[in-house]
Amino acid sequence: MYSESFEYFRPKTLAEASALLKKHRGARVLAGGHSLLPAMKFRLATPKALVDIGAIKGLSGIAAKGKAIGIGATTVHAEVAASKLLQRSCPLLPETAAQIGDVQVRNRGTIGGSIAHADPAADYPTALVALGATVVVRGPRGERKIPAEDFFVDLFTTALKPGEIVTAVLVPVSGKGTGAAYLKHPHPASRYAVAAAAAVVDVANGVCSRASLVIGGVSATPVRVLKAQDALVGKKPDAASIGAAAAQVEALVPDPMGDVYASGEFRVHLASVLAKRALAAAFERAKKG
Amino acid sequence: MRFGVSITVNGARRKHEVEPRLLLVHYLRETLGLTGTNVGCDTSQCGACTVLLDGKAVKSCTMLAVQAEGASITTIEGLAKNGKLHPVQEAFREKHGLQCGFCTPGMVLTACHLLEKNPKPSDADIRHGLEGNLCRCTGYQNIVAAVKEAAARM
Amino acid sequence: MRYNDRMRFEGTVSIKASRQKVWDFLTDPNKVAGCAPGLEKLEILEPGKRFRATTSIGFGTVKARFVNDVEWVEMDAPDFARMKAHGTAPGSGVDAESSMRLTDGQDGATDLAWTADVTIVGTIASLAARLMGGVTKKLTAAFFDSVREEIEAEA
Amino acid sequence: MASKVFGSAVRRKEDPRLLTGQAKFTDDFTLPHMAHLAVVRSPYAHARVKAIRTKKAAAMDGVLGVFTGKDMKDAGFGPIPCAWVVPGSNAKTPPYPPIALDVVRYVGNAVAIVVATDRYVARDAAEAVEVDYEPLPVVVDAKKATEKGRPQLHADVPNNLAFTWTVAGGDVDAAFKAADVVVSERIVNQRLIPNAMEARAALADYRSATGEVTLWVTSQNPHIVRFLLSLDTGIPEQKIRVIAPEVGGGFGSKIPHYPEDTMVIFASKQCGCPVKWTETRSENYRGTIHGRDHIQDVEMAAKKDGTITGLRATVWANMGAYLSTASTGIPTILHGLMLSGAYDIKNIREVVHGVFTNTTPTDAYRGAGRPEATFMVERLVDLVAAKLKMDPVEIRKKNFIPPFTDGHAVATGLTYDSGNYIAALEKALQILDYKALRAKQADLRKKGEHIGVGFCTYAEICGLGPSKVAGAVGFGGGLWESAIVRFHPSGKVNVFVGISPHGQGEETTFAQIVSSELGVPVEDVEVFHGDTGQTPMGWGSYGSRSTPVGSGALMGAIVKIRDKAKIVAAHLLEASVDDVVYGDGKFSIKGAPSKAKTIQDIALMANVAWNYPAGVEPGLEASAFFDPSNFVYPFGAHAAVVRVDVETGEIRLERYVAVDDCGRVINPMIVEGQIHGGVVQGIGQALWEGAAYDDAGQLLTGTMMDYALPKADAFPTFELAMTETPTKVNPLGVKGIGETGTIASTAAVYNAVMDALAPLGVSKVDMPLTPERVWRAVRDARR
Repeated sequence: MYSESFEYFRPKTLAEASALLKKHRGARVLAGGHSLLPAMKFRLATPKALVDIGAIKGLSGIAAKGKAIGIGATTVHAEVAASKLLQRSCPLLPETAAQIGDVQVRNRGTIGGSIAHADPAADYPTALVALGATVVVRGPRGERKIPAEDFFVDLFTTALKPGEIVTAVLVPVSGKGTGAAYLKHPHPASRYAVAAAAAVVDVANGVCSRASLVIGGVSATPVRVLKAQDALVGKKPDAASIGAAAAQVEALVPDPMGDVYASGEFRVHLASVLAKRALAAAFERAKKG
Repeated sequence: MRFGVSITVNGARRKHEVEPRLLLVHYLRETLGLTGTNVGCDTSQCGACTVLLDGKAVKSCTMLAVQAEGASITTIEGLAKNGKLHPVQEAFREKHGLQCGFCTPGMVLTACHLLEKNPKPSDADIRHGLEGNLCRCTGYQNIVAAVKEAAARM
Repeated sequence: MRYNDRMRFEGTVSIKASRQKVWDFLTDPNKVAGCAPGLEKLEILEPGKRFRATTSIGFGTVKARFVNDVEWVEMDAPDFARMKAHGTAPGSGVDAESSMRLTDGQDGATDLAWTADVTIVGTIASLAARLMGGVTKKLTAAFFDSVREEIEAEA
Repeated sequence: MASKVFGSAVRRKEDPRLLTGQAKFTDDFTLPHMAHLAVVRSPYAHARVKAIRTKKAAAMDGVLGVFTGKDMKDAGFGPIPCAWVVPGSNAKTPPYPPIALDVVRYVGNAVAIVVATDRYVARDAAEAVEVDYEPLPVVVDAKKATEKGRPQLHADVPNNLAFTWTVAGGDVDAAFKAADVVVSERIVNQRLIPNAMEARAALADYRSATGEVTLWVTSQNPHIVRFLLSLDTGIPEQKIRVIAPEVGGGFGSKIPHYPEDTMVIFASKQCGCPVKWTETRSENYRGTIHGRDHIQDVEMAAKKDGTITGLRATVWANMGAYLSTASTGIPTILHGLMLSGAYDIKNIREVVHGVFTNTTPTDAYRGAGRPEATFMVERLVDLVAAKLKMDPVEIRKKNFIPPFTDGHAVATGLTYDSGNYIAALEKALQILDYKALRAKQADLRKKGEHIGVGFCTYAEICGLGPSKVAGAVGFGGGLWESAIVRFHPSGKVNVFVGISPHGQGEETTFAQIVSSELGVPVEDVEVFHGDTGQTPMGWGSYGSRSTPVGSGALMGAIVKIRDKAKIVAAHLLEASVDDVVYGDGKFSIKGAPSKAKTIQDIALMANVAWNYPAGVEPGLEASAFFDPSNFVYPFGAHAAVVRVDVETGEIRLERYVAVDDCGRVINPMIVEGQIHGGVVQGIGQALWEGAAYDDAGQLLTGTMMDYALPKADAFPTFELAMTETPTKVNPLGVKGIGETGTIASTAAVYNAVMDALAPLGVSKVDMPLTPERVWRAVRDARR
């Protein structure tokens, strides 16, 4: 299939890009294009104009920023997956990036594009919410920093306001005693997450001091399993406490998404199994870290 | 609306005015007549259209030609030098890594990228590295053998 | 592998307005179409009976432009109405049947009970199967919420 | 150097062009002044077309024409013929107009076509064609479609029954009455999408001055396409040239003659320019045939000792909305006649209902009918074994037809050519180290791990086939093959064949045969195929027939060349023809090997004819036709080892052993490649693949994002071995190998998964074995 015609702009600066978005109603930002172009080819997205941010300097790259690591919006998944800095300081993110799509998709798809598209089956949102990451956006009124948890609003819908562009993602540097894991059940065809779980835990003196568990793929946006915290914090991470935490998943999503491959009920079940395994892996890593 | 692009394809600088919606794969196949790059799907699954964009394997059906501005692209036509097959191409022939040959250009270019990143891959590395390329004929076994063979030759 | 793609949604909205007022609003294409998500264009084909609405339906980046022909097939003022809609988009179609029943609610409000049966066919049905239920449900609910807001704003 | 005919892994002649991007597939052709065609397709599975408004589309820049079904009909383009109508089945063949005339019957049914200067513009214009539909009730399930009160697709086909066909041998009811055990099962052999990596394409160049048309098309059998086009386009056969250039896989999906073939010819005629249509993948999923789709109610009877005594089945075969080219032969001849499998089952009866539904038409897909038969038999054998607490290996051994070389008649009426089933199974067991494997399984079970071992010991029918049988079973053509061998003055050879390979490597296999049998190096032989303007009449490549039938024709031509070469050699050596012997590429005098002429010497002299025997025609060229005396029956034993994660329902394939017997092996490298590919396709059916429709007839697996094809990382390295039981059906003793993998592997993997789950009480899960289905089955069994 082929997309409808559109106007195309390749600004050199963010200000220019914002202005173009404001001027052309119905314009969309084009980064890697791996979420947008497939939809456009099927005419399920028919933007009148595309603003390609690929030529804007400084939007790509990974660098430490104080207690956080900043990842530029147009940084491709392969770069995140291979980043030594991230592997050291925030290993959950490269682990997640390495599971997105396939080699070619990872070579071209960007973190900013992925999260701005907000596909409920995408991988990054789940991991970013679990990490407590921050999304940096810039628009006509300047820069805003949005917690990942507030950024994903609904199906394909984010907290971005008209004219705003994702410029970077900030993830916290994980300290000693932190362990994390991202597990997914990929769709056998698309490799999107049918269900996913991201766990970030802190262990001090053999006791869990923080547990962040988020599941993805089952509903419009990532779901934080708040009660997992209660089941784990202050306890020794063992099969019982992990099982109790993962068991919270089942009750959490009253109306999960389903399709011909996997019903909502099964997605929730998978998510709970993945949650259990992700927590176990995260605690294992925390022990080693 | 047309947009000017300047792209280096198989070492030669090419300049054209193209419609922004023109996919890179159609630019290669129809504007340049490089029909070795094939189209096997419309959802970025099959990998038949894989080309090397600044050395990295990408799916040319999920990219606009205008996005390749200033880039350097290698297609299957650009791989053999002076009539001599590239070691990956040689290995595919040696190990019978192709049957109908439709997925082959994408498969070969993905394999080139894979070996560039990981010169001594295990079977598992190869199988994982080819997850973005579908082949309906070979059952992959001889493709895996071919990539291993290429690694040994390179 | 078979499963039913016909989607049925229902809900109730309490609107702070009289039954007649709600009825008048809902049966005025200019007003009701204004509540449709992503309305781009409205044409009256047969006053009080048929209209055509061009809407961009979807969420965020994923949206398809539908041309919908809507017809009131049953009107029992000011209690009950039923409409049928048929829409087309590139390679896709949608058929919907919606009913609404108005009853007096508390404190002079009107309770609007609605149902919608929606069948989507073509590219969208197969491409976005995973998302169709959620999208349609949310959009339908959003429509009736918008109806409530608009009527209450008028009042 | 001449090659050996058997056992040489000659590297493929096809590869250099394919590896460098120089091969030309249909969409790679661009002709001067060429236009593009796009098809407007119905989004409804069943609807009356009330109006088609083309004005807006026709007015768009670059649009050359917009046409409807009526335009095609008025121009004399008739319905697409069904070319296989099985006799004695009361078959109904309602017309299949290339563009729907008043009713659309499946999602993807064409309603209009647009011709434009550019493919993007053609798509824009297709989107601008407005069609008013009146939706009609829909039926997609083949069994339901035959019930009273269901939607009717065609006016003159009551209960949507396209045909009912019965195969019977022995006294099946008596066998069931006398049985010690009976097992019964409802098997759904799900609908699959063939997914040749190259979707379809067609390019027509019609010349009004001569009335001739050239059609480049992705086909497995251009001569059949030409024949059928002459019936529906009204253009006489001699004025049609059909070229199948490089074809990117077929798997049966490129056997049929499709509506688009005639559309591009019609459009080229109307617009006065060459017209090309290239299918997109999502279009392929709706407009190109699907395969399988059986609902099977089946029972097997056995004695206490495990002797299988009877098989009884009723099948509802989903034909889709229309009868595609070879469709009716698939669930009947190629399925029902194979129900004895590798066993001596004396009493068999099956009734097959071919049913119309509001779905894409079905037709041959790799294995075509035989996977549906093999799965049925192999699953039931395991169920009987389970009921009798027998090892699945033991029950197979007990029921195998004993080794035979001169034909064995089975209850369905077929006579298998040759077989040694026990040998193949023994070899597989040895590779598996079966005893140790079962011991390991028992150990793991104690630890709560679930691994399973599954078998499929198959026999299949291929190498289609004797033409008189083709005629008797209603196939609308012959099933013989042809070859021309032409020597040039320089001693180089061209071979022209009627088969039309598309990935199977016959350019190499056939060159290898010529090389070995006539003493020319492989690189001196070029094989041409797939062009009705260049190659002799032939019936194409499908049903694993290219090598078994095609090589018969080639050998016929080779023998003629040799006979003639002997005459020329005798003349040059001044000897009597009877004294000339051939060996190692040389024609020499008996007893005096130093006095010899090479085939190259003879080719030169035959072509220049300066010093030439009187009364002998110049030239060294021979053509031959070959009609085999029987089908061929390859067989083998496949075994799978799987691990099931019962918590998530995920299945991991740990080992796969394939022992196949395709008679004598010409090129082992190519044969193994065919097995690898076939095995993966069959495993695809067991684990991932399945076309799903909703009740409204919408294809829910409408793109490659939802239809799961096997990927490289899902497989271990397969362990292959061969046994060799030659056939007497053709000169080289070869059997087909193109489909065996697909026929065997689905049942092997399925049986392995059921073996893994057996301790949990699970014995049935519908295919594909998705994690959810496995998880549910385990959960329900535990309740």
